[in-house]
Amino acid sequence: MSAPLLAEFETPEALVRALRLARADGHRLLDAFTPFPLEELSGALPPPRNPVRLVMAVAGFGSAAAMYGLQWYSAVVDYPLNSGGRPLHSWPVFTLVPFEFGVLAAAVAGFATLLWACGLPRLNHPVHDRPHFERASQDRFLLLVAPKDGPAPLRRRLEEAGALLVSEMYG
Amino acid sequence: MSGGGQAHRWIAPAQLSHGAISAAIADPIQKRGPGKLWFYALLATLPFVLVTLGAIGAVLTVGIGLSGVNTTVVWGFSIANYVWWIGIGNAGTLISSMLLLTRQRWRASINRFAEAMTLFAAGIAGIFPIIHLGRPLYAYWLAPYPNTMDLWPQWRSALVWDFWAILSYILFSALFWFTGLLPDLATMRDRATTRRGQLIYGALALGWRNSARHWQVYETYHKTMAALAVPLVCSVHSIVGLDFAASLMPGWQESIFPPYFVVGAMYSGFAMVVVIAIFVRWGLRLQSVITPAHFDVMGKVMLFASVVMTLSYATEWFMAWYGGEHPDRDVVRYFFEGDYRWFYYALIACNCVVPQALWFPFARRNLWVLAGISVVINIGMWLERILIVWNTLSHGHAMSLWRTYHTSLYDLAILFGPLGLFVLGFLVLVRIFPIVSMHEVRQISHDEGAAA
Amino acid sequence: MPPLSAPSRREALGLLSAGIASGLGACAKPSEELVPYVVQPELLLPGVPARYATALSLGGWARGVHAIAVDGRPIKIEGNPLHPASLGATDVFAEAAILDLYDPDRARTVTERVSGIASWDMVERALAAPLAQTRREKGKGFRLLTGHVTSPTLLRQIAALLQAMPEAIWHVHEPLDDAAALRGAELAFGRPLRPLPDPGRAEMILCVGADPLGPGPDQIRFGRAFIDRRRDPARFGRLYVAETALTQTGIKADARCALHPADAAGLLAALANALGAALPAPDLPPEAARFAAAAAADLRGAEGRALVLVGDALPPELHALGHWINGRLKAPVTYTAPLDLAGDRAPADLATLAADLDSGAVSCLAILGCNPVQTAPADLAFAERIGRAGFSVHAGLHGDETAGATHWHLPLAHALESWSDLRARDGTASLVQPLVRPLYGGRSDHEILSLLAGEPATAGYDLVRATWHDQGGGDFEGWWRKALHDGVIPDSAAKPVEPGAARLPSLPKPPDPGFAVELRADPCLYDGRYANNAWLQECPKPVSKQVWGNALAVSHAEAARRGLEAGDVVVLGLGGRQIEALVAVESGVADGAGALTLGYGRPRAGAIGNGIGADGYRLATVAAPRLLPGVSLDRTGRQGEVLRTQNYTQIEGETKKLFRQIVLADLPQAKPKGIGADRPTLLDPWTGDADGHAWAMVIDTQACIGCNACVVACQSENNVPIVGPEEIARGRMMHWLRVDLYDSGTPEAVNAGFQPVPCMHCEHAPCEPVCPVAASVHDGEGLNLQVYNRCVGTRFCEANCPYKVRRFNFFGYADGQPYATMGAESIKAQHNPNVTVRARGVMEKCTYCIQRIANERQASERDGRPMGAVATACQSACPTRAITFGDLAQPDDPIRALRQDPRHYALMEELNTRPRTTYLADLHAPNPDLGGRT
Amino acid sequence: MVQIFRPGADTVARVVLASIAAAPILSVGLAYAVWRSPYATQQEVTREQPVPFSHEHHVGGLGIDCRYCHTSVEQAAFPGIPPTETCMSCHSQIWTNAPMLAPVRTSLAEGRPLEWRKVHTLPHYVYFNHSVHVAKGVGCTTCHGEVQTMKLIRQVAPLTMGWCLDCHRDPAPNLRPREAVFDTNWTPPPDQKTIGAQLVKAYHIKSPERLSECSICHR
Repeated sequence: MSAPLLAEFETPEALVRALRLARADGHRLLDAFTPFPLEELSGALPPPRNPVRLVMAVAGFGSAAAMYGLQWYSAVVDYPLNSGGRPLHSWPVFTLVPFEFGVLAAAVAGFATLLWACGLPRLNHPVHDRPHFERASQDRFLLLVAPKDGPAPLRRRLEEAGALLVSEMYG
Repeated sequence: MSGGGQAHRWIAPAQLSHGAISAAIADPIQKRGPGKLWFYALLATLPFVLVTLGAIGAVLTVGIGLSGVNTTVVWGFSIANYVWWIGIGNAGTLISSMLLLTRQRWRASINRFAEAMTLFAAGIAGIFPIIHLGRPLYAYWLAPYPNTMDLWPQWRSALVWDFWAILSYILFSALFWFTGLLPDLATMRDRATTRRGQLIYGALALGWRNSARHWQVYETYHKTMAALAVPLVCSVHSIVGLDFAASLMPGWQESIFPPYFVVGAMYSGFAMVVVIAIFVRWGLRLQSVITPAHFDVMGKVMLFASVVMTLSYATEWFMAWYGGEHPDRDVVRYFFEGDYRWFYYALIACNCVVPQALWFPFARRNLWVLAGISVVINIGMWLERILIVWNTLSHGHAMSLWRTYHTSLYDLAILFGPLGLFVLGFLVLVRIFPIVSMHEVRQISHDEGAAA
Repeated sequence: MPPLSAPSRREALGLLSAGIASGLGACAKPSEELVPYVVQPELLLPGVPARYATALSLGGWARGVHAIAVDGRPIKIEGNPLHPASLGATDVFAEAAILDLYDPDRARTVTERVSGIASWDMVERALAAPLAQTRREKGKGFRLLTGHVTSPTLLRQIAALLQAMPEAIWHVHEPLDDAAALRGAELAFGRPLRPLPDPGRAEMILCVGADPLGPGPDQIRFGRAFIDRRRDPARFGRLYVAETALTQTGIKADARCALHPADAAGLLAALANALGAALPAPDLPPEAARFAAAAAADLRGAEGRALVLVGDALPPELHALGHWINGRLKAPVTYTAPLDLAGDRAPADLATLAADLDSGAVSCLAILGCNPVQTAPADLAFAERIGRAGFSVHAGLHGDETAGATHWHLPLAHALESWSDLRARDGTASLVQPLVRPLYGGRSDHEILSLLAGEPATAGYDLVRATWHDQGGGDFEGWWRKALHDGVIPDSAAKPVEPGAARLPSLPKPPDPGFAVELRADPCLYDGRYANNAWLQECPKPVSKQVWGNALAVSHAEAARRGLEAGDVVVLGLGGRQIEALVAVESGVADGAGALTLGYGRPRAGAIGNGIGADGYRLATVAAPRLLPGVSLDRTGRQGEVLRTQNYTQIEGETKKLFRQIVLADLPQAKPKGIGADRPTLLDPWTGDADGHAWAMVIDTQACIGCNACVVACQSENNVPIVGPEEIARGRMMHWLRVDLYDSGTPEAVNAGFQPVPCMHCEHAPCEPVCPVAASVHDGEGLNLQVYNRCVGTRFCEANCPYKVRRFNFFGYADGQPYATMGAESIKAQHNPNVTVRARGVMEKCTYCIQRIANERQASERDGRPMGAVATACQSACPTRAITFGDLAQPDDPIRALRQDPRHYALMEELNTRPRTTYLADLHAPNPDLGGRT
Repeated sequence: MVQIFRPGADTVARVVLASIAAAPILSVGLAYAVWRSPYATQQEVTREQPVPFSHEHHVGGLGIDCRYCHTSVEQAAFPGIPPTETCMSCHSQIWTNAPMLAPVRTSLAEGRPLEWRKVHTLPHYVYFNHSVHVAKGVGCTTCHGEVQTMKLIRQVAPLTMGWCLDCHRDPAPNLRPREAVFDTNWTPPPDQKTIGAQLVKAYHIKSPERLSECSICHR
């Protein structure tokens, strides 16, 4: 198995073209690095895991329920106090804090999931060793493809599609 | 309102390439020095910051008696400032979330600093409820935490809701802002020319590498957050409104308060965004990404809010008359005839009359006029907040204790001082972080077909 | 109430409690100490209040009180139910006396004018020679000047002194005395007699310039009898008041006439003529004439039940006329011969002394417990004249103005520090017993007089016992103990005298019709002797609600005519003397006249009272001590601020809603108004605790005479701090209980009443659900609690309190940031140990005296018996028993009946707060002939 | 481009992020632990006293009743600290010359009180009443511990509000018959549960709700 190739394109259109060509040839698409999200890539390169919404929902509703439970427990069971003759279990107003807390919990849990799903923090990554990789965050569109057999046909294909630079990626 | 009709409405054609966008935004931070003007501005904020810190130190050591509050008007500047600042924060969240959800593309170049504005404003707002306490050291008693007294917060109090609303709002805004910043931090890391820059931006970027897979998770999270932000921001301002509405005081006990506070917050928030956008655009030479079209559309938003506010005021007067309750009618009469009537007239002028100029395109496009109107709106909205506090408390149910507020030096200090703190925050921010979202502008420039 | 025979048992000033009281905070630091007694006093439980009966004087007259001490510290004054001038209630001055005791500005040492601090030994040595000289000359040149004296012991001592030194002269100077009334009786009956009117029997009362419900030694007795009678609608009667400016009596009046003082004679003459006198027809303004006619008709129709009272400021001839009218009306007035004589010698007055000083006839002047330099009429120039005495000595509580003018100043012991005795207005004598040893080393006036008499040093205790020794009969010790315990000496009241028919006096020539100023007793400072009492300085005056100062009250019309506004500084001039005063524009003031209260503008009152307000004494003359005719009034162009705690009294649409007023004729149709329990609500109705108490309070506004005794009692009981004038100016105050004044009339015709407002203890309290930390909660007995130690100070509760009864410590008024000297250690000794001293930044409010409830509950729990009655501090202070506190859960509690009274109503019941404090409406019987209440 | 960070940096970054998340929870827990600890409650702290008075000797050894010295414990909120004369009622007969008792003799001779250092301190806003607790069958040792074994008195209970509430919410386990209140050697019988419940009834002890209301202890 030879090392995957990292191809650099100047435009997203070139990258998408190269991607289609490479896929048509049966090469395995590994990843793409672009300065902004490209819609065309979302189908081609699905993330291995993206439970963000599920986690946020669970965390949000769960925390809200827990907070409601805490309110109920503290105001009704643990230390019931007569506050202006209001019912101990003042449910209409007990919904406000759970909402706020649920949103907060969802946000925090979602962020944690985001990091986990992206494998972040990952300060040291082999891809940073590639030449011109820093331009992936600025104005270049990078495609990482694992060749089917040898690197040569793929390299050719990529260059045909307009790659400015194709380098092998080890490690 | 997308850029359909006009080719490059949200981005000026002069600098269009992706690289040029990054350079335009990142270079002022990384390549160019701060410049004299920046230092002067920084110097100018210092007295304000010192006044703020001095005032906070004084109130913590001497007591809340420094404020002009009294036995009848127990709330004052702290509460008005709190509501005003939290309202300022509102626009940032709305721009980033509501406009994201409704695919208003023009938000891309202003959402970053609008969010930063939210963060600073909410942070400053968060100071006021604490320093307005009689015993600020015990502010943490509002949180449920295990304690040897076996005591809990009193959950029926709007102030406990407030505590959670502010806490959620600040942390949520910080996460939202930081998430949006992540890809740009990667850009900054990759453009950094010094080791220190690489380390700092590199650590903050957490290893973001613009992977297509990262982008997808990012988009999911960002959009979900945006979807959550809308109800959150509305709930925060509704709860601030409930601080007053959940009482039985005339002029406060009104079901219109929650929505009216949300719109009011949006109103003052957009006005503040306009002011900041004008400064940022000029100071950082961002004419290419912040265009007259941006100001035009923000002017329309303010006009809309102005109309809604006017309607709200009118509703308040009408309901007081229609409801027929003596205290309600009396407090509305007090608006117009009472001790603070001149402030009230100024409020009407600032919030209802002056912004009608925005019907005219000229006013929305001329930055001087727009800045003037925005400042007027911000003044008007502060007056509205202080008058909500003053009018009702000064003229409540117990006539024998009707009395007015006695504004003190401390009050003025905490009114004007935090403005410097706010500006200082921005000055520091623009020197550290990209003030416009680079990846979103890139995308816009791509989508608009402007990329060369 | 343990009777005590000697002061030794309570010598220690709460050493024990001082140790306990220093406890602080949850983080107990090991430095705290417990200090027990060396020898434990008998009958004294640590921390448990003990009551001692004693008496306090006002203008020399006694009001019997119970002084409450905890661990040897007197902390509170309450009324003595057995005493005729207290009847269990107090007035502001009695309540505030406890603060005077601890006043750090009190004289602490003997001083000599030149060399300063001296000692009792030194003064004894210094006095020896001049006194010996005087005695050799049979007292020639010796003058004793006192305030009004009723103390049998002191009178006995003075009599003895005068007997030993026949040439010596005793002078009395009491600035607010009843000399004109005595003189009037002399004109009418040929001898000085003291009238004691009985408002309990007099249904029709006319007051001309008199304010019997206002401040004074007879306020409690008069108020109680007056209001008790009015509780019976059949004997409600009618109160007519003609006065220069609105007083407490004027506010309670059913018909009122703002009368220029010059017209007082005319009014009385008109009345006398209606009763058959043939005086020259007076020239009265039409309104006053109508008023006089209406009053005359009513009075005449109630023979035997009608009464006329003439103000002490009016000249003796009018008093004589009053006596004549009362004789005609067969008024319920008892006359007694004066008891305030030394043996058979009546005292000389101050003017004589001044003349003698001037002529150099005074070689030795002793001033005992009065302050003539401050309070003498200005034309006596007493401060300069004192210097002409060869040798002068002054004894007083404070190093006051007189102390600064004499050679020697001796610190006087406070009434709560010394043995003495006093008589009430009706002659009833009481023993005065000390609760503590003198805090500042003072001596009582008895001891000082015995020093002046050159007798061997005798303890005040022995001097007082000697006076009464013959009264006791066989078992003197038993008699003495009972007298001490009861606080009254049995059968000591003066015997009534049959005065005979009164002569019709010839009326004086009418005074100058120009702008007249009436100098009045201040409802808070009286004659100025309480000027250094911060509680009284900050006590809102009943009518003007002014604090920390006085102001010249003028009518709206007068102010408009002269272009004056409230707060203007004006110069008042009379006879070449001038004072500056603030102007207050008030309702109910007669045009062409003004009123100024005395007691302010003192240069040497102390840290609290110095230099506050205008000093009316500077305009007074011997000829016109209290009614100043022809005063010039000029604007200075400067502005000041009249500090008030209530800025609005007349608001269309508000007063009627908040203050229910009923006309007597409508009373049969009146229906009780509830607390709004029938109004729709989402909340459950109140359910009490199984414990079974439900505290509630009903306040009868008809009975309230606005005297403020409750306000100061609450302050004293609950460690309520004062905030000082600067804080008042910012709109801050701390009184838990305020007395609101509501006026639904017009500036010319007031229709006003008082409404004391404590916490309402709402069953559905709006303050509670807004508190984020549950510092404001309800307990099972219906008390709205404020847990100070939990409070973080959001002030949301006060913002949401429709009654605005909560008070916030914007600064550490009681704890760390006190006003002036109010943080002194001695002041802290007054604090009630059963009430938390609130820190800066916490909210506080009326607790229904929860410490009294708790103490009674704990005592009942301890002893396994049902709870007895609990009286709040305000309730027990109230002279007219306007405040009733009780338990709604007890079927036989009187408060339940009051809640069914047709006059019953609740404040703002429409807000659904379900208040526990409710009110009975104000009641009036206006004269239809005068067209409603005027 | 070259790597900015070494591979180890990933671990550091993760630890830092985890710490940021854990810090608030840990600090609250730590604060709670400190507040409950004897450091804050002053539990088990022995203080030096002017005279090393031993409850072990006087109560445990000699069997002197609590009320001999703490005379007002049945009548008042404050139990009473014995005046010097109480000490001297015995020590004028025995140990008359013990150097340890010199401060007591000086106190009586000079009329200057002994200054004991306070061991059980409640905040000034707490109004604890000894007489009520004694009348309701709460024994001395329930709160003060086995004083008969203490050479120098020390505070056994935490005296926190939570500790007070524990008993106010469920007094039964801590009640004993009135006659046993001053018995330092009393131990709960095996059927304390039923006896406690009976005593709650017999002594008319109020409901837990009522007893945990603020006004019971604070005013």
